[in-house]
Amino acid sequence: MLIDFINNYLMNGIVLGCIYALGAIGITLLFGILRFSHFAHGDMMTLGAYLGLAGVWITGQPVWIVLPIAMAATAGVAVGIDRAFYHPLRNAPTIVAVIASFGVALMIRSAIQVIFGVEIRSYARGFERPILLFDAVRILPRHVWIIGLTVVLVVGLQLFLKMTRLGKAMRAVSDNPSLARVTGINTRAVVIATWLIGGALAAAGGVFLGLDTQLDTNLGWNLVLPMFAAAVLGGIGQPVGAVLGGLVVGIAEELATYPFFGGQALLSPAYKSAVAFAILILMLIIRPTGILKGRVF
Amino acid sequence: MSLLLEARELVGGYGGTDILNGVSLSLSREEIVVIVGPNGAGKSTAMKALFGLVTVRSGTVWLDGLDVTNAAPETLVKRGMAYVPQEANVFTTMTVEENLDMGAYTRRSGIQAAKDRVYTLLPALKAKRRQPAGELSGGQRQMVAIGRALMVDPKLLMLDEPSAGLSPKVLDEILDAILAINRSGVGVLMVEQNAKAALSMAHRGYVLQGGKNRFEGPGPALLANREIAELFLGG
Amino acid sequence: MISDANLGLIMYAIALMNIGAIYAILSLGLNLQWGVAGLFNAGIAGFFAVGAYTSAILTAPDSPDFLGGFELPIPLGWVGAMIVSGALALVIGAATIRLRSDYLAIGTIGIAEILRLFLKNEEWLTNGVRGITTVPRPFQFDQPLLSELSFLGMTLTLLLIAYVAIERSVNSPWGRMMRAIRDNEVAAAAMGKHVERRRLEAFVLGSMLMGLGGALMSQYFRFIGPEATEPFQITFLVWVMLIAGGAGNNRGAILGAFLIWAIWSMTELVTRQLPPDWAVRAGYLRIFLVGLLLQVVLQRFARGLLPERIRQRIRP
Amino acid sequence: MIAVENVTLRFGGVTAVDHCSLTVATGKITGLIGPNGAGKTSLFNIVAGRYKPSSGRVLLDGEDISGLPPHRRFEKGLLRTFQIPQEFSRLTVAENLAMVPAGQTGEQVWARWFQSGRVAADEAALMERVTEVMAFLRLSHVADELASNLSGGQKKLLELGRTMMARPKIVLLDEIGAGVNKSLLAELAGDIKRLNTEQGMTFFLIEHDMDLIARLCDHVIVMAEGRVLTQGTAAEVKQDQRVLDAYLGGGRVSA
Repeated sequence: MLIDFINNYLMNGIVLGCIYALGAIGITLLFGILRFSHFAHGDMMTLGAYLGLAGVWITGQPVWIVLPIAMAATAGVAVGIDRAFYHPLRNAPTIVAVIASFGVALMIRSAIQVIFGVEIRSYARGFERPILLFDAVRILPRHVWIIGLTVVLVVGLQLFLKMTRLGKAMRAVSDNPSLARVTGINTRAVVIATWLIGGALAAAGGVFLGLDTQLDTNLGWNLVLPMFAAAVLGGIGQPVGAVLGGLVVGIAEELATYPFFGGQALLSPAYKSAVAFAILILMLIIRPTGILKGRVF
Repeated sequence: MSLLLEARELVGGYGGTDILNGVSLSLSREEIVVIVGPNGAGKSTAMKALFGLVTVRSGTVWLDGLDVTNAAPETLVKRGMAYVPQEANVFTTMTVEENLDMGAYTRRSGIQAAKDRVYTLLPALKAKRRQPAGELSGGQRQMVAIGRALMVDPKLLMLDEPSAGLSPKVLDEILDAILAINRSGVGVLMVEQNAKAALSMAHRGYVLQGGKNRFEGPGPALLANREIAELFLGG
Repeated sequence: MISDANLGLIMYAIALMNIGAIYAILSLGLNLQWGVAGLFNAGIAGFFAVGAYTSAILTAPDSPDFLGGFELPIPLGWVGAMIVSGALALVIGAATIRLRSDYLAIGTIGIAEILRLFLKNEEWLTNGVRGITTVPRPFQFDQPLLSELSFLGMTLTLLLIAYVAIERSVNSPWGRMMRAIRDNEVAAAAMGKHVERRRLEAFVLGSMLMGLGGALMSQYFRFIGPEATEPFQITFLVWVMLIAGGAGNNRGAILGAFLIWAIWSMTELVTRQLPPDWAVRAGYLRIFLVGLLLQVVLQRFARGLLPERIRQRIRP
Repeated sequence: MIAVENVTLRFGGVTAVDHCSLTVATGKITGLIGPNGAGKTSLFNIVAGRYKPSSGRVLLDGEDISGLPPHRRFEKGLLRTFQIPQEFSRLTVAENLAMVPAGQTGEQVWARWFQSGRVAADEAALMERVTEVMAFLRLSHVADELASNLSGGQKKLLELGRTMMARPKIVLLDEIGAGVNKSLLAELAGDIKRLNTEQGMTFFLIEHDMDLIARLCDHVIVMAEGRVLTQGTAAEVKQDQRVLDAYLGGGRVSA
């Protein structure tokens, strides 16, 4: 019973949570530094996933090998998108950039649909034998990879933000942009770094999701809501909070379908994504600063 | 005595409205110079104009003989000008040490030496260096803000109302620190509401009114001027 | 006599006008929310769908596939659509309206997505993915041209009523107050205006128009299915229409709707000429271009073709 | 009329208002002065309902209004102006004024559908009042200008104009004088005095211009470090050594 719970629900929840976390970090960083909600972030994940697919097709290597390439390429595209579509709007009210991000979301998605078509695809992947722990807990190797790589990326990001000059500058701009300017911080470099990180992590999240399930062109759009829920839950502007928030939302979504009482699922699996929304609304009403005291809108 | 900063006939303001209608001032490297004046006189605006935060529509600013009118803050920081804003002048989510690191953002070397110097000048900061600046008291924050500005080894330190919201005792500590900084060879330009405290320690002072120079002279002399006292309590 | 080719063209033009008019109603609703009250509704599709399904269920004949068999008169379908959409807006607005607009956007996206799941999964109510195919349409004659024209007369009349009603409200102390709240809510509250309640009013009214638009669309096509709630088809297109036409200006909202719809449909004429395996992709290319169009408008014509008028005077 | 009882306001670690108590008498003009950072504007924000005090309460005519939102306080006759003018930027000057009066028929969304005549009649009367106020404040020539295009001084006038439109019982004026030229300020002072004596309007104002304070105020409260330092008539306060210190400088005498 407990083992079944862990194997079929908790593990899935953690994996999903990792994917949400990778996207939510970008959303939260972008909000902290550029001060607008980036609704195209989900589609940036789709882009990463499909660039990974292109990499697999071209090189014939497994997706793990092409992952860094997909991340780098997506990061580059993210910087280009900023330059073309968000930078010109920097002096307009922030809400204009939010509207633009909806347009960008659509452009990314339709570009992918034009290039790759709308068929459901997958990275070539053989049958995976679960790893057996303590004779009871079964973990798929790809889940180990996803969780492990997420930990590596998150720890790496945290080290970057805490230790490096540029990372600290990012935190400084997020904390107080006008003081950052007065201090002589190069805001342009900070903005580029933010897009590079946001794009790269989004790509990783997209590839992981494509790997765990399948690739379709709406993959990222469907993540937008849970990722915003995660960012708000963790506290806007707080990368660690976004990770926690992602895990909470991911696990909550999976657990919501667990038959806690008798044989009936607590919530029909069809309504999984409503869980994120419920968490979001609840959070906005009860504690808009999030778990880690982020910025209030 | 060579001039470190000279500003001549500055006119400018935000958007379309001019707040400065011809402000001139100068300062040498050895000096503490204070700008005082009633509310709305354009004191803070004048300082922001020197630091490139307010557009100067006419007039010139020279720093060390170089024309820096309307230069970007980033450039000015690199040329040895440091500015402490009046409000929100620390990164609250970062530790004291990280605030100092940010102050050193434009420099590549000598960061540790600069930090040591700040800790010598502002010893109170050393004990707090791992604490987030947002958790500090008003006076301590002001110290952090000054320390952050000192990290570039500035030739000129500009402070916008360092006394705002501080109790007299804490203010004394801040002013003592400013004196020590000046003695270490940094020119200091301050805007102050607290004219008595500021003028009593300054080498020279400027009194602004209506965005123009009204009086100027040695600090104590201005302080003794009855007309200036009247200006503050309404003349 | 009208030749077949000409007839086809005329039918096409009328269909274009019909759908354009329905979009214009949606765009007017969004203008009330965004242009006048500054409320960022990113879930237009949700209110649209609720209106469409409500009216379909209220007016369709009995069927074992979905709830219904009420066979109410069509105007009652509109009223029902508006009431249910408005009630939904009241509930979602009550929870999120006091938050910054980004949050309202997230909140409304959430509602729209959940509604999409709901309409897709609750087969007893909506017939699931197959949708409701027996939505009655008014003015059905033997002559298709006559049917189309009569329907157009109806949609244009409803659009006119909506326009006059909204224009009157906007050009009145109410509209002045809403614009004041949009510009500076702190000051508006200090001037004694109940900011949250007033915003909610605009939000509910706008959503009711969106519900009406949904009802009309389902009647025009005699069908409503869950794909109609796809964010692109409704939410995004309506946003582009309003921004291009001119947020804050009701005539701009209407102009934008007809114009963007015309551009959108006419590009379809081009893609229809392509070989079938290209046609699908070209469809997505069209969406890409609409996205690009929005960016151009935002960057170059941020205030739209007919910008908000200033110096409005309230006249009897 | 207004009683602030033991009010404290903290932002994070900073105490902006520290166990402050004061009263504003009905029918009088009360001035609030003090150095920058003394907590004057924070106190105004508490009285006006923008901020909730961390502790303590605010009474209006004996009724506890600490929990009421700003628009409810407005209904009770309490109105404030802002230090930094808060105009409705995309409304014209006339519209900025016309939007103020509460309970306009036309503020109902459907009023123009069913009661158009009444709305128009109300509006005509309202516009007369708006025209009066604009003439009074020398804003007539910019009546149809967008408020965002006004100069700083004109925006101050607009703030005062909104006050006149509302006819409240008590007005909180936050630095109405800053950025307004001397001759206009003198007239504004005259207007405030007249509104006070003729209509019995109570004023509570923050001001830095001691001249204006001396001319207008029946009672002056001096704040420093979040508390009331002293109070009395303008002349009394001006002689107080503590006030001179707080304004012209603290404990430091030598350097």
